[in-house]
Parts: sequence; C-alpha cells; structure tokens
Amino acid sequence: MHRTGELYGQFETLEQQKESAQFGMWVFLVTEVLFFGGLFLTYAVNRHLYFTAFGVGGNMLDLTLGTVNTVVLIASSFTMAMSVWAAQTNRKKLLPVCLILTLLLGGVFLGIKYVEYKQKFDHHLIPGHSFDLTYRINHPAPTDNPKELAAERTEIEEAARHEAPTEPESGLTALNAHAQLYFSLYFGMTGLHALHMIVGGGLLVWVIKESLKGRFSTTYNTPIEIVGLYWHFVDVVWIYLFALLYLINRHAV
Amino acid sequence: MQSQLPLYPEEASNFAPHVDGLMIFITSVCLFFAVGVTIAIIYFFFKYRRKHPDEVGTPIHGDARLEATWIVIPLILALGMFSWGAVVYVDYRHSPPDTLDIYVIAKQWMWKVQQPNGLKEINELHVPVNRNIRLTLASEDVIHDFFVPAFRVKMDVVPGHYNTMWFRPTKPGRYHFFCSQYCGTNHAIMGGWVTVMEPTDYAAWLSGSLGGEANPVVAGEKLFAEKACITCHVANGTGRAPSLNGMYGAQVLLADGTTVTADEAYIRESILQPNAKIVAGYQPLMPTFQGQLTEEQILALTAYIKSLQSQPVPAKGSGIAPSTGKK
Amino acid sequence: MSEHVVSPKIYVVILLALLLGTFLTVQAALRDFGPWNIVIALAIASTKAILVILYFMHARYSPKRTQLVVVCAAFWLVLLLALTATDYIKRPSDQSRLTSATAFYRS
Amino acid sequence: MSATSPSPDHKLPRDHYLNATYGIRSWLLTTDHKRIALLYLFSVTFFFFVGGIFATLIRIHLLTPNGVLVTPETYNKLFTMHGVAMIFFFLIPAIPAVLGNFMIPIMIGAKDLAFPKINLLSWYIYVVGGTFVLYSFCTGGLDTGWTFYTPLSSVYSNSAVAPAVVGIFINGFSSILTGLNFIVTIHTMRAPGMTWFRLPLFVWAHYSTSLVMILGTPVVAITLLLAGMERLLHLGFFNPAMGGDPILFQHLFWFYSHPAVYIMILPAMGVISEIIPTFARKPIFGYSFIAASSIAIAVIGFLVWAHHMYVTGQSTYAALTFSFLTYLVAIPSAVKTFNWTATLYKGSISWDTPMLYALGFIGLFLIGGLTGLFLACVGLDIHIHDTYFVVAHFHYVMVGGAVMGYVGGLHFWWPKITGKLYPEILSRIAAITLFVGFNLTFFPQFILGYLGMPRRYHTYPPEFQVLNVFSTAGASILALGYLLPMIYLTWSMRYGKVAGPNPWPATGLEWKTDSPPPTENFHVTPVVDWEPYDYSNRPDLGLAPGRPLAPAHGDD
Repeated sequence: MHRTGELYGQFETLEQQKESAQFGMWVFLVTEVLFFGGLFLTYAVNRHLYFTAFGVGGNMLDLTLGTVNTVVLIASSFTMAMSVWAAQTNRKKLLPVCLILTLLLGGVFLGIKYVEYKQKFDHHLIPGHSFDLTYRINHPAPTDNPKELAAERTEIEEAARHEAPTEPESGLTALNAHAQLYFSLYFGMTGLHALHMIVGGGLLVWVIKESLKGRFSTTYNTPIEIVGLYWHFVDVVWIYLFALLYLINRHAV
Repeated sequence: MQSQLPLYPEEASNFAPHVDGLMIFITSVCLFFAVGVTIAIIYFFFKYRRKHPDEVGTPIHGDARLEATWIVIPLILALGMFSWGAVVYVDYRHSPPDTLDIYVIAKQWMWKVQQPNGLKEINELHVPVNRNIRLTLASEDVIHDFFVPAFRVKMDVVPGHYNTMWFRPTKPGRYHFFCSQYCGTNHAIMGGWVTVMEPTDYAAWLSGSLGGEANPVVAGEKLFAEKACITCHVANGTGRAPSLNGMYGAQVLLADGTTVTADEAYIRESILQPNAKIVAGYQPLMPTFQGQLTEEQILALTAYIKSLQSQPVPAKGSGIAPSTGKK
Repeated sequence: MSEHVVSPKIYVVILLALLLGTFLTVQAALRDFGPWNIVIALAIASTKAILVILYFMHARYSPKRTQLVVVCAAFWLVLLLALTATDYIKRPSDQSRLTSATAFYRS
Repeated sequence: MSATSPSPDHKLPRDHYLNATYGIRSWLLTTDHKRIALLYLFSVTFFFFVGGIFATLIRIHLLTPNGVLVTPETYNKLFTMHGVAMIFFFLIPAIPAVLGNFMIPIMIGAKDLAFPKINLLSWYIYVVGGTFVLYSFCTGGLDTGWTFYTPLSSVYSNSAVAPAVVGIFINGFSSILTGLNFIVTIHTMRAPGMTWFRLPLFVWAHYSTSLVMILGTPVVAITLLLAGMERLLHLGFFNPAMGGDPILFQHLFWFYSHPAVYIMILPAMGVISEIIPTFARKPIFGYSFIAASSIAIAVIGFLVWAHHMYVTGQSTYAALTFSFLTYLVAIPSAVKTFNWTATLYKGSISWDTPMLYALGFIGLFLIGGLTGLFLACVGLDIHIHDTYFVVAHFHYVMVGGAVMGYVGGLHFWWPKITGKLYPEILSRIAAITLFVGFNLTFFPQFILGYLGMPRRYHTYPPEFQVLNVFSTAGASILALGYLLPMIYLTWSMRYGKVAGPNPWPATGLEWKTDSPPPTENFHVTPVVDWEPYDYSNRPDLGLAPGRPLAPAHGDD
C-alpha cells in the first residue's frame, strides 16, 4: 500500500516506519501487563490470606457505579475502534466525532471514579489512621438507605465475629487492618488505572487536534492506531479490575 | 598451620556428613568439566596459535551429535545433583517425632532462647548431644536467620511466620551461630554460641539454673487459669470447648469435616484466630487473644498444651478425630 | 503488507458481546456459586479481554510477531502468578500467620 | 606485517559521527545512537567508579576481624551503595546501553534504532534516576542491602530509602525503553539479506536481554513503588505488623532480580561470541545452538527466581520445583561454553587483547557458572545460602563474566568507536592483571563461605582473617587492573594509531563501514550476502584465501 506522511531518517520506507511504531506499542503494552501484574500478584496473595476481609471491602464498593463505569469504558473502546475504521476509510468528518466521543466517555469514567473516591473518603475508607470500616454505619447520612446500612452492619459484625467470636472489639480491629490492605490495593490499582486514563486522554487530545486539521487518511493513520491500542489496553485492565475488586464475594450481601 | 586454613567447618550434626558428601560430589563433577574445558582451551591456544598473519582457521560449523552429547550428559549430571540435593533437603524439612523443642525469638540484634523447662538464654543455646532438637523460630521485627555452620543448618526467622528447623548434634563442643539474613546495623554481631553437651551434663546444666516460674509448662498452666481458658477447655470433656488432653500431635476433626494435625502452628492459630478452624461439634465462642498475649506467653501456653499430650483423653468432649486417635 | 480494515459490523457485534458479558458477570456475582463465583468472574473477564484484544486491537489480523507478543504477555503474567502460587498454596507456616495488626493499631 | 594489519597509512574518514556537529547541545540533544552510547559510556563509568570506591573501602575495612575503617552503620551503607550503584547503574546498562546501543544498528545494517528519541529519553531517565540515587547516597546513605528486603527497608531502616527507591524505579524505565527499542529494531530494521540466522550472536544475545528487560523490569518497578509507598504512606503491603507479607516482596523482587543477572551476563556472552570467531578466524561452532541458548536462558531464567528463597520457609514443593528448574537453566550456559571451546579447535588463534579477555571470561564464567550448581542444589544451599560463597559466585559471574565481557568488548570495538587503536602491550598486561587480581580477590571467598562466614558482616570471627587478607590483597591488584584501561583508552583517543575500518579483520557488518562510522552508519544501505563469521568466502577481508592451517576436516 502506498503511504503518506513524514519519513523519519532512521527508516527506509513508510511501511517499515508504521510497522515499527505499531510493534513498538505492542511491546510497550507487554511491559504494562507485567507492571499491573505485580499488583495483581499482591492482590491475589492478600486475597488468599484474608478472604473474608477482602469480601467485606469489596462489598463496600458501589456496584452500580462500577457497572456503569464498565459500560462507559467499553463504549469508549468501541468509539475508539470506530475512529480507527474512520481513519482507515478516509472518513475525515466522522473521525474527530468518534475521537471526541471517546474522550468524553473517558471523562465520564473519571468523573464517576471521582464520585466513588469521594464516597470512600467520606466513609473513612482511605487507608491511614482515620480508616474505619464502621464509620458509615455509625455516622449515617440522612440520604442513606437504612436497609442498606443494616445489611452492611450485619456483614461487618459477621466478619468481625469470624475473626473473634465473643469479642467484637478485637475482631473488628483485625478486620479493619485487613480491609485496609484491600483498600490500599483498591486505590493503588484503580489509581494507577486512572493515571493511565489521564495519559490516554492527553494522547486523545493530541490526535483530535490533528484530526481536525484533516491530517489522517487511508494512507496515514498510525497515530490513531497507536493511541487506539493503548486505549483498548486500558479497557482490558479495567475489565479485570472490575471483576477482581467489585465482583468477588459479592453474594455475601 | 594447616588447621588454621580448613576447607570446611567442623562436622557436628547429622546433616553435616550428608551436606559435605553432596559438596564433594558436585565439586568433583564441576572440577571435571572445569579442568577439561580449561585444558582444552590452553591446548588449543598454543597448538593453533596463528603462525602467519593472513592465516584463517578451518571452517567447522558445528556437529549435531556433539551438541546432543553436551546437552544430554550435563543434563543427566545436573538431574543427579538435583535429586541428591532434594533427598537431603526433604530430610531437613521433616523433623522426626521425638524432638526436644526449643524456642528461639530474634529481635534487632539479639537471640532469645527458651529451653523446654523455661530456662532462658541470650545469644547462647545449650543442647544435648545425639538428641533430635527442634527450634521454633519467631521474629519480633525484621527478617533474621539462624545459621549454625558446624551443623550445616540455616533457617530464616520471618516476622509474621513461624519457621521450624531441626538437627541432631553429634559432637560435644562449642560452635558459632550467626544471623545470616541482613537485619540492620548490628547484623554482624547478632550471633552467639551453641554448646553441645553430654546428656547428663545438659540435665545438670538445666537443673542447675531451673526456676519454677521460668518453666514454660508451669507458666503456661498459670496463664491457662488466669486467662480463663480452663473454664471452657475442661479436662474431662464436659466444657463448652474441647478438652485439650492428648490433643497435641493428634488429628482434630473440624466442623467442615476436614481434619488437621494439632501442631504448634495449629495451637498458635487457635489462640490468635480461634475462628479459623472450629472443632466439630463446638460453637465458635472463643475470643481472640491477638494483642493480649506476648510471644513468650503464647509459647508458654503452647508448651503447657503440649504437656497435656500424655494426659488421659476423655471419651467424649475431645476434638480428636475418632479413627486416628492416639494409641 | 496492507492493513486489515475491520468492518463496523464486527465492532458492533463485539460491543454487544462485551455489554452482555458485563451483564452476565454482574448477575453471576449476585448469586452464590461458592468457589465458582471467582472462576465465573475471571472466565467472563478473560473472554471480554480476549474479544477486545482480537477485534478492537486487531490482534487477529496482525502479523505473527504481534500475536507472539500477546501470547508472551499472557504467558509471563501466568508464570508470575502460578509459580508464586507453588509457594503459597503449600506453605507450611501459612496457617500460623500471626496477624499482629491488632497490636500495631493499639500501640 | 601483512596487508591487513593496521598500517600507518590509514587515515581517519573526513566526516564521521564524532565531528559531524560540535558543541554541548549537539551531544545532549543528539538522537544518534552512537553518541547516546558514548553518553552512556561516561555515565556508567562514573557509577562504576562510585561503586568501585565503595568496594575498595569495604575490602580495606575487612582486613582485620574487627574492621579497620568505619562504623557498622557506615559499613552497611557501603555495601548497600556498592550494590545499588554497580547493579542498577553499571551492570544492567553497561553492555546493552553502551556497546549494544552503538553496535546493534550498525551490525544489522540500519541507520539508527527504531526510536532514536526514545533512546535519548532513556538516557535522560537514567540520569534522573541516578541523580535520585546519588542524592540518597549523599543525604544519609542507604543501609537496606541492594535487595531492599521488607520490613527492614520499609519500616525499620533510618537511612534515605525513599529517594533511592524512587531513583531505581525511574531508572527501570530507562532499561525498559532500551529493551523495547532493541526488540523493535531487530524485528523491523534489518538490512536486505540480514536474515534472522545471519544475525551476529551479539544481536541474538541482546534480543534475549531485551526480552528480560521488558518482561521483568516492570515487576520490580511496581514492587519498589509499593515498598516506597509503604514507607512513605504507612501502608501495609509487605509489613507483617499490618497484616502484609514480607515473603511476597521477595517473590516480586526476585521475579525481576534473578532474570536481571541474565540482563548482565547475556550481553557479555554476546560479546564473547563475537570475539572468539574473530580471533580464531573461523565460523563459530554451533551458531544456531548458541543463538537458541540465549533465548532459552532468557525464558528459563524467569522460572527459577525462588531459589533465592530456599531458607525463607517456603513450601517444600516450591523449593523442589525451583531447584529443578534452576538446573535446567544451567544447560544452555554449558552449551555456550562448549561451543566457544570447540570454536578454538583448528582455528588460527591470535593473542590479541580482546581474545585474552574472552578466554579470561570463559575461565571465570566457568567457575561462576559451575558454583551456581552448588547453590541451585536445595540441600546444599541451606548451608551456603547468604554466606560469602554466594558473594563469590555472584562476583565471578558478574565481575568475572559481565565486566570481563564489557571490557573485552570495549577493546574489541574501540577502534570502531574512536577510530584509534589502543596500545597492545599495555592492554595485554591489564587483561592479565585483571584475571589474576580477580581470582585472588574472590576465590578465597568460596572457602570463607563454606566455612560459614555470612555475608554483609562488618566484623567477623578471627578464624576467617587469613582468607579475608588474601581477598583484600587481590582487590588492590584488581583495582590497578581497572585503572590501567581507563588511562590508556583515554590516552589512545588522542594519541592512538589510526585503526582503519577493519583492523582485526572481522566479518561483521560493523566492520564494513568507516571507523569511526558516519552519522548515518553506512554511505549506502548494505546488502548482506554472506553467512555469519564466514572467513572462507570473504575476499573483501584481504586475507589469503585457501591457506587454512590444516586441510579442511569435519562436517564441512
């Protein structure tokens, strides 16, 4: 295929340049997989050691918001894939639309993530000295659903009893410590993921600007593909984070 | 002068001859290859030295049979080393049943040792010769490592885990022990001496400094009453919790139908996280003692519970699995 | 090498499959299947991930070396998890983990 | 002197990469892989001397059982900083980022690496990471051991752990980007005719190294990040007091740090695979086996990490699994050694300096590699784990292996890099000094280790003194051996004889261009139509054809 665009000095042909860029991105994504892999292992080992406490932690997350976010991110992955198609088939009007949609959906994801973080902050679920699993049930907001709070209290009490049957005080302390590990990992993993989203957003802004200038075409679309690969990867990571952090032990509610 | 430059430390435990034998085997194999390759290189180096500046070597690209030979033969030898090493290792990790149990607690930068009768030592360890010794190792802060070169034994002391190691000293004498996992500023002076004594001397040494309170079994018995364990764990099996008579070393039947061997680890866990394993037929009532007992108190309680091993097991009210009850 | 243009029809099918997977995995999580809950969650997640990689990321239509890269990434991740598991699953002192967290928080 | 020997009538080419542009900006903003390699050369040499000074102080201190020089705190900082400087900032980047960076594009006939800007970026990342680590060294030092075991590093240490961890974390990305660049370059940038099985073995070695870099480094990066966060934010991932598991840290750490030794040794093996056929003037014996063994080492090297944890109380099952796999990784290294030795058979062997280094490498790597078999043996490792035996083994592989390979490679390609020849006699003396000094320093440590002297001890029982004195004496010879090349190589840049394009002569593509090469490496894109290390069909080398040492014999 005939290609257009600027040929960098180290390459012989544009074809070679494109292949190198694509392959380079894939290799980079491998390092990203292993980067998250270290966190996955830390998570797996701690989940193995403190199964109950991690279950309690997982149930503190808002499943609805998590599910909505998953859908949002999958949708953004779809619009990203459509951007690549638009570029490949020379649809110069559609391309920026798809890209902007992708960016917006990414923004929605981060917005929802912010709401979730804010909730956790308000409920004293940030690892540190003020971490307290029972804060929410002891300081309910007027808008809180009493049924939900009661369920949460039952679950915490049950789990604390699991740690120490007749002495809820020390059982709760141990539970707090282990749930704190869960939340350290929750914030670590989702935080690192969000950081990747922000980087991806920056890349999107760049290709949107270029696409509005009409620079991408059937013969020159490498940047779109590269950004697309990165964006889809971030999506794949979230698919696993959603399953691991939100879904396991959910039935205990 | 020769004794000043030995090639191996004294052989003073059951493991030492095995480890040294393994060492000699691997050394011989390696020497054979190292010497062979070195001689070949030196020989070629002189024999095929370039004699004319324009000379080129004979093009030989390889030989599949030769490659196969030097893949297969080293592989077989390597697997031999692995197997022998595995046999020795399995021996290291399976302590015999009749051990003398000593507790070792490491902290920056000292070793606290507690003899079975409660006698405490700092940076010293006295053991009788020809007796299987088992050390239970705990750390109060960072990772340490208990290393006795003359016994060829070594085990990390990891905070948050209980590690055990065993050995049988075979030669009376005094031997160095070291901390061999880097643990901070005074890592190098965190060591001491193991004294291996004749059994009679050991007994005399023990009784010579014996104190009633220092005996962990006695201390554990007192704690057992003080902490009200005794109110539920009634010896005749009529309490709300199983009798502990004869439990140590036996198979305990759990509520979920599985059985577990009642070893130190199980006892420790049952004290700190009582609900992790519930004995069949009992309610999860026991409180955790996490944070309420010091390491030494847990060791004392464990020692006391172990001493109940020889007590009569009640027909009802023990957690011991029926089919595998102790004879 | 000319690049493969994936038609939007396929993208839509994949999108629907991903949404269906999300729905199923949430439904499965709200029911008690015992230890199978984890298996189901991870199986659905992996299926979704594979769909994204194969179609959205065009791995299916990519050169062999790219596919090799994907396989390598998965292989090494599994290696990291599985070989560490050989230790944790059978670690003898596991049952006696002392969680002195209580002491830490009281001090 | 033959026609092929360097003769005075060689002239430096008029335009080459060194004189293409001038000024500090032309170096600091260069995207030329050759200049970036030189930037790396200066930086890793700097860290080598930083680490070397620490090593010297350590050896002086250990002259007497009670130590002669420093306090325990300082001693602990010395060996930690020695390890950190040498491993993360010298050994890991040394051969790949200097020799690999310079040679790989030329060897495969490319104008540059696939991503020249990323290449420059990786050097800046290295510098930033190095600055953090130096900052840590200067503000309280670092006393955790280079392994950063928790909870010592994350809770108990009072030294400047955080900046060091941040520095190593940052530096990891330098390594990742270098590896990424190499892999893509080797895949997509080869000249016409440069098929996979015509690649120099140096390139195969770097391909394997890059695999380890991109697959392992991210794991240690995230691990150190977690340990750093644990220290700064009091999180509990690896802190048993908060429910975390210190053993998990070791798994994560060694998942990278064991394969990392292959990052250090594989490129050195690649250098040796270039030097030996060149100075024996014959094709390397078993090309495909050496190439495949590089890949095998990189892959199997990832399966063995928990052999560093035999005495942590790991499960018997894990210990046996990892011991078995560790023995498997020994085989490809053995295959390489046998093939190198076989290459010498019926060669035309010259005693030039690079060859002395190569043979020194084989000798030292033999000892280093074979003692790995002792440590792999789970029953024997219990005794020698964490003793000087490990220290000796590690230094035999890393210093005797990797550094010998690096210095040998530096001599081999020095004429290509600078266009000048180094003084031959002096360099042979240096090579022999290094070999002798090295053995005297480290061989006694094997015996010390078996006798039971634990590592990282600032003071030791008096019965260990004799061997420690030997070791310190050897270290002073070794130090001299390192200073010599430093001096005469610098000297030769200005005063050395002009080398000409192919002084040895060697068969690789890098010797087909000028010395020093032009910025774009080749004036015309080369086409490769010869097999690697082939001296028989290369009239362009100017050697007398058909005058082999003995009648052709064997398979070919």
